[in-house]
Amino acid sequence: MALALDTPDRDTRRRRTRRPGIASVTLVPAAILVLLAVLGPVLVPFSPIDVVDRPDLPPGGAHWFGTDSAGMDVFSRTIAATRNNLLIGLITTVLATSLGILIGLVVGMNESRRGPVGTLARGVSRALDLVQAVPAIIIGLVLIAFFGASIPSLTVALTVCLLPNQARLVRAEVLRVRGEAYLDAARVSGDSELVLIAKHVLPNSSWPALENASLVFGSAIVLTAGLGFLGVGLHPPTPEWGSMIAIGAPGAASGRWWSALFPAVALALTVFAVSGVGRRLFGDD
Amino acid sequence: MTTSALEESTQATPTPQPDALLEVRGLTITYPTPTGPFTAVDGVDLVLRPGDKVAVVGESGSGKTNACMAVAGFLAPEAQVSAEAMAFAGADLRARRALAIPERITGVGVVFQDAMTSLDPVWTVGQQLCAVIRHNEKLSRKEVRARAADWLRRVGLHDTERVLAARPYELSGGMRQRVMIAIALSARPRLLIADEPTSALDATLSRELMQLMVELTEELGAALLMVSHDMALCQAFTDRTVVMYQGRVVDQGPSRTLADTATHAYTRGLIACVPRLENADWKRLPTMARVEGVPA
Amino acid sequence: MTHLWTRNGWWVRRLAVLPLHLLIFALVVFFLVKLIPGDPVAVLSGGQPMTPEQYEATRASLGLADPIWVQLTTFLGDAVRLDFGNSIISGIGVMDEMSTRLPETVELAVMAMTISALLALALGFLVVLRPRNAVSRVIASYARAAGAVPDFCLGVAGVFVFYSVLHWAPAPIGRYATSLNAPPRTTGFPFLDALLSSDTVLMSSMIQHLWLPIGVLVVAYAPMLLKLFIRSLDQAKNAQATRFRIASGASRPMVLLSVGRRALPSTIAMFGTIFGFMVGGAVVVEQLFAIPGMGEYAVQAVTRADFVALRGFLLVVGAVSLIVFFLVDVVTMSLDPRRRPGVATAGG
Amino acid sequence: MSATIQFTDVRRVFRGRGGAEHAAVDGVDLLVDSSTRLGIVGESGSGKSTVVRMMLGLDHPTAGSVEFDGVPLASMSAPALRAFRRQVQLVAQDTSSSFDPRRTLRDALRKPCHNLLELDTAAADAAIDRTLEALSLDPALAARKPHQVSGGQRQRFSIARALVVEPTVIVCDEAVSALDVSVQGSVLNLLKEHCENHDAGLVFVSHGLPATAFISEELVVMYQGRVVERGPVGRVLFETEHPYTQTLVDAYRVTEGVPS
Repeated sequence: MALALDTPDRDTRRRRTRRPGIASVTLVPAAILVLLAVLGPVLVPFSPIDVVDRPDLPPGGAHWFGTDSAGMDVFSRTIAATRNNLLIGLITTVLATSLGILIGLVVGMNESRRGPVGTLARGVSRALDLVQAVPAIIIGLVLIAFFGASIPSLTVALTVCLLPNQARLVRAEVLRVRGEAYLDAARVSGDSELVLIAKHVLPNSSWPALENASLVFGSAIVLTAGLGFLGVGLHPPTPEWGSMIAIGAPGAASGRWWSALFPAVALALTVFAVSGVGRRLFGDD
Repeated sequence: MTTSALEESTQATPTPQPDALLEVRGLTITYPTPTGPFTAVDGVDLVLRPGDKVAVVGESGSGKTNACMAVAGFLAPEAQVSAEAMAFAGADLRARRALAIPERITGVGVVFQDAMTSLDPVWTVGQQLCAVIRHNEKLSRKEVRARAADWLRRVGLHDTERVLAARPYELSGGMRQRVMIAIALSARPRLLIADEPTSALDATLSRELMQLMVELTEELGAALLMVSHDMALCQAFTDRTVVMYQGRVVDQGPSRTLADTATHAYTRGLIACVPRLENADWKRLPTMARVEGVPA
Repeated sequence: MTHLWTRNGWWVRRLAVLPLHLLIFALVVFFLVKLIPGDPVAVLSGGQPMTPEQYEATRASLGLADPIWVQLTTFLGDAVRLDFGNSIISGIGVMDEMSTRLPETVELAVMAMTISALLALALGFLVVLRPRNAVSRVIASYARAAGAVPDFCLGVAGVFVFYSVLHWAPAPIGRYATSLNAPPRTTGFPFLDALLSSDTVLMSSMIQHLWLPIGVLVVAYAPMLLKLFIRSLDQAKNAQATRFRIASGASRPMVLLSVGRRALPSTIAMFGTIFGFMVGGAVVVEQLFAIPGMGEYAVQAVTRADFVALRGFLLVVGAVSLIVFFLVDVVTMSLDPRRRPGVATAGG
Repeated sequence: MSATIQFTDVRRVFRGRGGAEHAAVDGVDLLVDSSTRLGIVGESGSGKSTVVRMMLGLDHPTAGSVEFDGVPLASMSAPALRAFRRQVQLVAQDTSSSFDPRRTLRDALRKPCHNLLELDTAAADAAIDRTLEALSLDPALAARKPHQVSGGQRQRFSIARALVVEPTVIVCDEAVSALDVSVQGSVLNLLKEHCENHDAGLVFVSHGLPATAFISEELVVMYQGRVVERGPVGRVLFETEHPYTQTLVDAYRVTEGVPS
């Protein structure tokens, strides 16, 4: 457009300003979570992986959250599971986001090239679309069948599930940034293509993936729990929210709500807390 | 006097004007910002009679677009508008409902700068044009179609079947702009607000389209309120020019003689600064005393 | 003729790549499943000791003795004839299982998605047109929290509240009371079959059994749609094109229709993704409500290392997803022709 | 120092997504050096921007050649390209996107100093401050991000980025089109003054005829990818040969109120 509108770019200015008071409050739950993940196993009153009492005891003085159908302490298990679930979520988010940015960057910069590099880039781009055609939980199931259920294998499986979307987000942004005038200006100022990508394209096109990272984290946690719920996640008695909910589900149907409710609440709170962090870091969404 | 009516001084009276099509008095628009309210428009008066052709000129940030969009009802929701009077064809515009999607002020049409973004990309030209005609006139399907083709011919597009079936992005820039003018006028507005209507176009096309727009509004008996930064264009195609600077009206007068009658230094500077063909051989261009970038 | 092609070429071309995508998908599935560690023969024998002759015979019966490209062509050739082999555990044909399970899952997904889509459409417009309304605010904040409460949490909570406490829902077992017989099979879609056979008892039992799982899916997935639709509507509403529509004098319904049409395509794309999710991913809800569907089959195949069943399952789910993606593409491309291949939208 | 960019029968073809080919530039011969101020006018789509990109080695011809001192830009080695950029600099069109929004203006200005002049940071900053002062810009503004200064100031920074290496040819692509008229004049004066005082060549590409005519000595008129008319400014404006040039000149005559 040749001419800017009368109104100054008020929108961008408003988006940059934050209300510090409200913002820091959203960080508190996340801080508590991290604390629990680190200290949880030390704090819990009972062993989270052993039968400690009679099964199906309702919440009370000895067992704050009751015991599950095997007789394990729900409170200890819920707290102890924080570490496993958060760890998987965190590693998955870091891997999926950094690999997603890398792939998106390489694909986006080379897609319109002629020759084998361009063809390969376009192929990867289509492949990313195809992977998205398969529901994440199915990919998870298959990959777990591959490697067996462990924290590293879960992390790899979830990274494969969640990476394509991150890569696509970055790719779309790279395609936009690639046409920006400041890239030409930097070329004229003597930057080589590599410097250009590292200093200008990367910082300006990775924000959608970073913004989406909290969602990836949430998805990773939910998917871990989902696989646990289906019985293909971490093997019991390893404390993990999804398998705890699965074990508690039949009980909930017959009125013993506690062994499913508490891990479910923990799961939901975690996802909320993380999206709070995402909002704090990356604006209103 | 910081604000001044559009009317010549002999006619400027504070009393309501019964024959006015558009009457705006003391229009003030402020936006809340983190550093306190920002006043975009500060006490602007504007009176238009049927058939008037008026230009509002000014540079970016002068408030000209804000003032005119306030009349059309298209300001951002956070804008705070106040006015002593704001009426179109006798209806008080201040009483309008604030809706998430604003309603049209009956009788006011708008032409924007960029036809590419203004036309709806997912509908064909025919669908957009017919939707307007159908809503404003009771006609049969066939008559609507014929009227649409007729409008296209009036804006100089003779390959009507192809244009009606085309979507905006399939047309050239000039054709799109013509289509936008046709659609804006097809509801027979009594006032056409043109916001930088040709700024994105080349000089030759720009002249042609301004000519077309002026002719068609005259044919409809509509008034034209044009917003522009291009002094030369305003002088050539409007009767009166209002000069805005920092949210206020600083000068106004007949367009053709504004260069001679301008009282405000800013207006005189604005006229002198424009590069012209006849000063192509000058050593230096005249510039405003206020040079941007120099620390105050 | 050329006219016909320029008008319809875009979706014909899109349709033409569908088999290619399916083929690529089939290849990936074949090699992926091949790579899974573990010996199918050992799985089949259940750990019983076997003589080398028995072992070889079993291997040959599974087709594993052939060279890999023979296995591949056999697999692809069978797949084209919709023969996905027999489960190595149960011996039941994968296609037979699929033909009963797929319609059941698809039916569940269609019902849940239809309700979700209608809700998203209505609530989206409500939130965008009446942003200050108290109801709108509640809906908007729920939509913003999309995905925070996973479907299985909602499911467990739903079963506890509506079955165990309130007794509004029957026990979460199956899609109709165990005392009733299955409807006569005409379409394979149970509810539709019950409807066609005018079996009112069966139908009411189905409604009683299905409202909760469908409700869970809707509550879990509708916010994702709604969140995106609200955002797209907001963008479309504030676009210059909307202003020009209003200013040029189009009717109010036309303005809303125009806003909606510009906002829908991205939401429909999301709709496709979630639909694909549900076909494979109603897994969790099916498991919880003991509804025999695709999900249950997948879990069995994985836990029992049944490579034939897994392969067949993946192929079917992939095919359904790819077909849904195709339909979604066609709908979005007809709503917004700029999305059609070969359409250049740059100004100039 | 000789610095000559020679376009020989240059053709640049773009392929649309449907496979249709479109020649944005077709059979253009041009000679650019430090001895003259050359204006290129034409409407949007006439191929001016493609010419600019090829002139700077950002794009290469499909046929014909663009050579700098006899070496084709398309096959230049990295050091030769740096030497070329040292001589030929760009003032870009869109002030709002010609600076990386995440970096300060000083960062952007240091780039040519580091890459092309091989100055260390202190020397670069000194050179930058000198250039900014010559352009009546407060060096303190350089600490800001591009969106924190006005459009006019940004355009001056864009000019400063080009001038800081003291090039022999400055290429301006619609350098004043997005500016308010009150700023346009001063920017044009500044460019003209610099070229006169430093014996630098200028290529001024724009769709605005009056501004181009003011700043240039020679005028090239482009229409649909081809050069339709060229000559000294006065000759092109007042003894017009090509009908397209005539409509262009007439368009300004009418809006300026001068009867044609």
